[in-house]
Amino acid sequence: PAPMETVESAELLASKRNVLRTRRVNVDQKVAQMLYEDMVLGRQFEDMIAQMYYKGRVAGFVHLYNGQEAVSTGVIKCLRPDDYVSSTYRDHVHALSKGMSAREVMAELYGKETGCCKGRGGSMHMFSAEHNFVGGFAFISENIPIALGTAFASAYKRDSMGTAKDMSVTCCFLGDGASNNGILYECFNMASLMKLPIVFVVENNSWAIGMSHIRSTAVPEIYKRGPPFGVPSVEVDGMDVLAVRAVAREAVKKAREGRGPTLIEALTYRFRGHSLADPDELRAPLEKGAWLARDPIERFGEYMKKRGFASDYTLKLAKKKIREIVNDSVKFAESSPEPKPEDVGKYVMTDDFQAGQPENLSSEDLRKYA
Amino acid sequence: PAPMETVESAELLASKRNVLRTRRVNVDQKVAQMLYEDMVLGRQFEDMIAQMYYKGRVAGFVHLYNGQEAVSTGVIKCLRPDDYVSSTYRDHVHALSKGMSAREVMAELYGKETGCCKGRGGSMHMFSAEHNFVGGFAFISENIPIALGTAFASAYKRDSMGTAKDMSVTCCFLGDGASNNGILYECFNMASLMKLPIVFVVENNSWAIGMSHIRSTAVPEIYKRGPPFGVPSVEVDGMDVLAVRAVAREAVKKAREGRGPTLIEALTYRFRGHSLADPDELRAPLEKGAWLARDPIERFGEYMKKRGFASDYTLKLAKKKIREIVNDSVKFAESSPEPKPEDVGKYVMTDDFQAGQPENLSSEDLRKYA
Amino acid sequence: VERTMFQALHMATAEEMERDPAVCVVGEDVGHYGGSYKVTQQLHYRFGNFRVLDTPIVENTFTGMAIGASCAGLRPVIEGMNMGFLLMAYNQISNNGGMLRYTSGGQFEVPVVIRGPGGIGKQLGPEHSQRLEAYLNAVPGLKLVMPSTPYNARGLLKSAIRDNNPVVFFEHVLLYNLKEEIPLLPYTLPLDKAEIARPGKDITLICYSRQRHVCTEAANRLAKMGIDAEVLDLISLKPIDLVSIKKSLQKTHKCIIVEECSKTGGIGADVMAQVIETCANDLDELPMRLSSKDIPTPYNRLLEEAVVVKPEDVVNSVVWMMASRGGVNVMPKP
Amino acid sequence: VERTMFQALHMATAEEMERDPAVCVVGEDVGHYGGSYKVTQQLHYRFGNFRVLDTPIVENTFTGMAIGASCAGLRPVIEGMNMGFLLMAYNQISNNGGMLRYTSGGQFEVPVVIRGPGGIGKQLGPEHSQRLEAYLNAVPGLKLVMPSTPYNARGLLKSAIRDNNPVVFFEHVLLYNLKEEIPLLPYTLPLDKAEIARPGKDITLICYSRQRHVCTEAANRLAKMGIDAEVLDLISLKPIDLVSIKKSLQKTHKCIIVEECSKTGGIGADVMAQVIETCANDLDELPMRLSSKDIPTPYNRLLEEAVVVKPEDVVNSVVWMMASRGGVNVMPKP
Ligand SMILES: Cc1ncc(C[n+]2csc(CCOP(=O)(O)OP(=O)(O)O)c2C)c(N)n1
Ligand SMILES: Cc1ncc(C[n+]2csc(CCOP(=O)(O)OP(=O)(O)O)c2C)c(N)n1
Ligand SMILES: [Mg+2]
Ligand SMILES: [Mg+2]
Repeated sequence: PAPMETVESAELLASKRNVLRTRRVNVDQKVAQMLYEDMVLGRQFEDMIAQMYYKGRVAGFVHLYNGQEAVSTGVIKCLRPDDYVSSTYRDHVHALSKGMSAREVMAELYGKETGCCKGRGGSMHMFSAEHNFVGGFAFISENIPIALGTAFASAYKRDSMGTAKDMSVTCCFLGDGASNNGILYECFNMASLMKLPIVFVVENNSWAIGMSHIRSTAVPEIYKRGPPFGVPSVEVDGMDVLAVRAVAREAVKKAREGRGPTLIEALTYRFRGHSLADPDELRAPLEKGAWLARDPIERFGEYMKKRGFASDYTLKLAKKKIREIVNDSVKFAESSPEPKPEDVGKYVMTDDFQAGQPENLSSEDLRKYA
Repeated sequence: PAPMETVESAELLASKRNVLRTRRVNVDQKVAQMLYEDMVLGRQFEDMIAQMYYKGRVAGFVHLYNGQEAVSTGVIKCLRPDDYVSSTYRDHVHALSKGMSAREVMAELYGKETGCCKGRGGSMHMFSAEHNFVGGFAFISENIPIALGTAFASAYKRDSMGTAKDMSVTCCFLGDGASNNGILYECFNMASLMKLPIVFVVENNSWAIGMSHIRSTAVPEIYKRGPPFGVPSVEVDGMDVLAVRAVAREAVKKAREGRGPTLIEALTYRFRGHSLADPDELRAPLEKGAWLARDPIERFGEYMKKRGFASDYTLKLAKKKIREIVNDSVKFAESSPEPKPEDVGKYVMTDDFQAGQPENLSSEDLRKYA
Repeated sequence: VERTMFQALHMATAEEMERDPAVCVVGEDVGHYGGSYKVTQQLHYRFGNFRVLDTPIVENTFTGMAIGASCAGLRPVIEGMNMGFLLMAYNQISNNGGMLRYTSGGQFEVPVVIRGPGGIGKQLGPEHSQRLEAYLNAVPGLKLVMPSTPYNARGLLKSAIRDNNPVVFFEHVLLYNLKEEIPLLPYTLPLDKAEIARPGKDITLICYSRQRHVCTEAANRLAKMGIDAEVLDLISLKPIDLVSIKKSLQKTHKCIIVEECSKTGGIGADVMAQVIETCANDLDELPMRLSSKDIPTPYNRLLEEAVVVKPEDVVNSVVWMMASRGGVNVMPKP
Repeated sequence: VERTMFQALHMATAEEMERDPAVCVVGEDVGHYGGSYKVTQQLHYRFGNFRVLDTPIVENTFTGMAIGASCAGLRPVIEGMNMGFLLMAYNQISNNGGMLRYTSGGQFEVPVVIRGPGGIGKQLGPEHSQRLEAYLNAVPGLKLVMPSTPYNARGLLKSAIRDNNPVVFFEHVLLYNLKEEIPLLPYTLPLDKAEIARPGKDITLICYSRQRHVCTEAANRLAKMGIDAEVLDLISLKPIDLVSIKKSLQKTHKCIIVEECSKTGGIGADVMAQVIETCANDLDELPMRLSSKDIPTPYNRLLEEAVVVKPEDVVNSVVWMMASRGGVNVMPKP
């Protein structure tokens, strides 16, 4: 069980559009280390992918997560293994935070048979039945109703099947661009009506490929759009892992207890282009610089040092430890077998139901038909 | 030009869910008569359709408008002929208010060649190029982006083509059920971003077939959903034609002047089942009774009498005059020819562009290519 | 017991919900209202509002939700109030219904049934008369099934619910009130087997859904003219039961494909191509297609009739084909 | 001048926008970003943000908006950043793009072009490798056009923009950088005419889009083996140019249909059915289809390759067909 965490007093943080009052959770050293390592894993993993992409080992459209690590770590590290995460095409780091191994994610990026989706999905389609990661969706907003569905199943299992004591929570990630898609509001409404255990997390990184949030969105405060659909909403500094963790913990707890959905708008930034194919020509250097200065990993490292949780040396050690995990994932992916071309049709269909077997009806059942 | 109208002082009205402060416009006698006649036309036309449906002259799914007349009349009678109206499957009365003749609407319901759509569309698909009525759409919410499009064209013609001095306004009608569909919020956002000349009118009649608004909608106040998408919103008593006219006039004026969209939520009720095939078993008699007592036509008749605009006798005369129009439409439809079966494929495609003609380039044009 | 089609579908749904608590129904007005064609009538009293879920009018969302729930172990039956409305859910049906299992490398199954009324009814106009089987046929991963009688509707729907693949189950608006004697006790039927609706030896009429009845009527008229037509009801449009087709063609050596969807991009094109590819040797006439015209279904009754295939069209074509033996329009020997 | 395909499309768009102020572009990142494949690059400088409209990510809405605008006199070109994304807009494309003119009794025309990249690229995974031509083929009222070279891309797009019917214009991701010498001065090309990409007399390869190049390569290889294959690029998938097909078949008497969409519900089935119906007398072999497998396109390179038709597949099939003359799989004479 996670160690007790309390919430610190409000702290003023500069954000890109207003001064944000954010509470942070107070974590102990072990939790802090876990959070730090998870963020570093995310960062190093993505940097490695970029290398492998330019070497031609990884292909397709590849969207990296650099800069947004505090959101993935801050939210997903509040979850239980049986909780669900639903992501977009920018999904590798969410997958790692959820506990999927670097090996299976990297191997998927390589398209290998050992990848989580056996090489069928690739970068934009990470899935894991073991880790309730559903999934990796390439189309904007299509993951939101899917997430509503896993949340619905949790509530259903408790209320209509009695097979679950308490509810698994679903965290659904989406971007600022996706937040203009109407499906989100359909899902808000339904989640609220049924008090489903779901947390919507908008990672507002100000850009949707080349479309700046301000140009695409009449009212840029996304968190204002939850309440008219019955979804309590909160804005948070997405560059501060403890601030994210604070709001996520509350939202997850509330969801699990059957008190319904929450929308978290996390203000963040991607440090790289939209995808590895994006020339990234539209974002101003000044803007990028301002956000780079707020690197969530660096900042959290400083915080840990200030709190006496770490030293430069231990942080370096942590990074080295992670580097090995990442290197190992590459080695694993490199040495893994390709899927067999003759198996290309595997997984399209599953076994058919065999009809016509005599129905096994109890005599009680039979009486019903009499 | 419409006679001057002023806005009356606030009046308290009972509504189904809260006490609504509504302003009414102050109209002169001629306008009052016009509004009254339009509502009576809507009512009598629908009642006639019901008769013809039960006689087997009109077929398909037929959705009547009884009870909601104050909305159609209150909104559409503020429009100019070049303004656009976009409606749903409950479209006959909107079409009439927009100036389409009872003959062409009735003939369409009969499926005759003289119908506005030459019998191809039927009840749910009224269209008129002459009256900028686009259209009759059978699928929930699909008319909303179409309406956005006609509004976009108005703004585009003024700003990018310079072919229009001022803008035609588009009024887009939808129901409470449709308001849970996300497309509406996509359109809100875009209309607001571009300050398009559009007025969204939600006719909240509390029911979507058998789904009560309260069961389908986490926050039942639909007008609360405009502002987070940049659309100023107002709630109005949809049983009071002058109240509707007051808000509609303002919204239309604002739209025409390039000051952007408005959402009007009109609280109203349908006096009949969802369609003529609906047994209407779920709505409580008490609820129906409460709303029937607020019949917009009766109420407005009383108001006219109070203001000295009409007497029982003149109201009866008006009704009689309208009855003749409706009867005439039936006669017209009955005696109109059926479309010819051999013409069934007409109107699927229009003439192809004939490629390969030599391009007529001026010498100036040619210089560009040099 | 005698049951209409909608009653048979109701039985199937109720039985499966009784049998497996993971089975639930999702859609517009499926609960309190009982479904627009009464297939889920009163089920909410028996199974609760949660298992018979009335949704807002959000096809893409509730379809996606059902698919997500199926990934998490439920077995939702999605009702399209009219199948046409599910055009709004096309993305969820194709990308996630059809492809999610594959994309995830087989990790997640999508045991949903997507069912509801479709086809050309009585003057419902262009948007309410759609034949989505033609629009969805190319989506990988889906099974497309079309019942045609109360008997097969019940058995097929039960199998569809138990199948672990996504099944799109097309009911025809004009068949809901068709009555038939069906067994009292529950039964299941294979999703992928065609049915011989009427055996015959002279020519095979390959059809599905309501056209089965059109063909049967035509066959009865043909019988009076001494022509013995076999009516083969595909039942499964995807995959097509080529084994049954071949068997029939080995007997009749001739076929006409009769469909309600329009010709271009229709099911008939697929059947025709597959028949040519696998049964050419069994044929001594070129197969022929009778389809609806490539036209949005008009509202007017006469126009609507002009669009679809009627029994007399089938009769005429059969007579023509039987008479043309040795005629010109035949594949020449190389 | 030498131009790539994306440049040719850019020229066509710019020229038409210059020529007619009612022509505008609507889509995601078409403005400031210049389009995901640079087809609309810098046009917003020339024509302003309103005529080159960057939209939020709302495919159904912006497609519907463009259709509505077209009813009011504009001529919008809708760019799907990837055609697959327009699955989200399926309802607007089919009900309103395809059917609105008919439903309104011919009162409103819908002169929109819906264009963008599609097809199987390089390891883009199941969702980004879709072939919507198969999904949209059955929708009445649409024209489906697929350019295959810079030359025809420019002339066809210009015609599509001027046509008063809705045209879905499918570009292939892998062809954008194809280079070719094209005329300096503007020209238009007919939307409904097939192109003989390579004349030949022994067999006709009926194909479209990228498969034109696959077939041409195959034909070159076949030439070395003494087989003279004609490559017929359909250009228009709907309607199909049967006149050109028939002319070709009257010469070659044999054909293979090569497509990138998967076999079931594909374009090939339609072509095959129509060829059988109208050209059977011209054939001395049964037509054959080479299609992608009925599988969502996998990410892995080897699997992806295993899904599509390659030049060697075409070569093999042609050789097989040429050799099998008098073989067994032929329609017997009655
Ligand atoms: C339905 C659909 N439309 C368009 C796209 C193309 N696309 C991919 S990412 C993207 C921008 C998304 O921006 P945002 O939601 O802010 O997420 P971010 O990339 O910033 O994480 C777009 C338009 C898509 N994948 N799916
Ligand atoms: C996309 C779509 N889904 C479902 C329907 C079926 N349907 C027709 S009317 C209706 C209820 C609409 O209610 P509301 O929007 O409140 O309008 P009202 O009928 O009350 O005028 C439904 C669900 C439809 N026509 N289109
Ligand atoms: Mg973003
Ligand atoms: Mg309503």
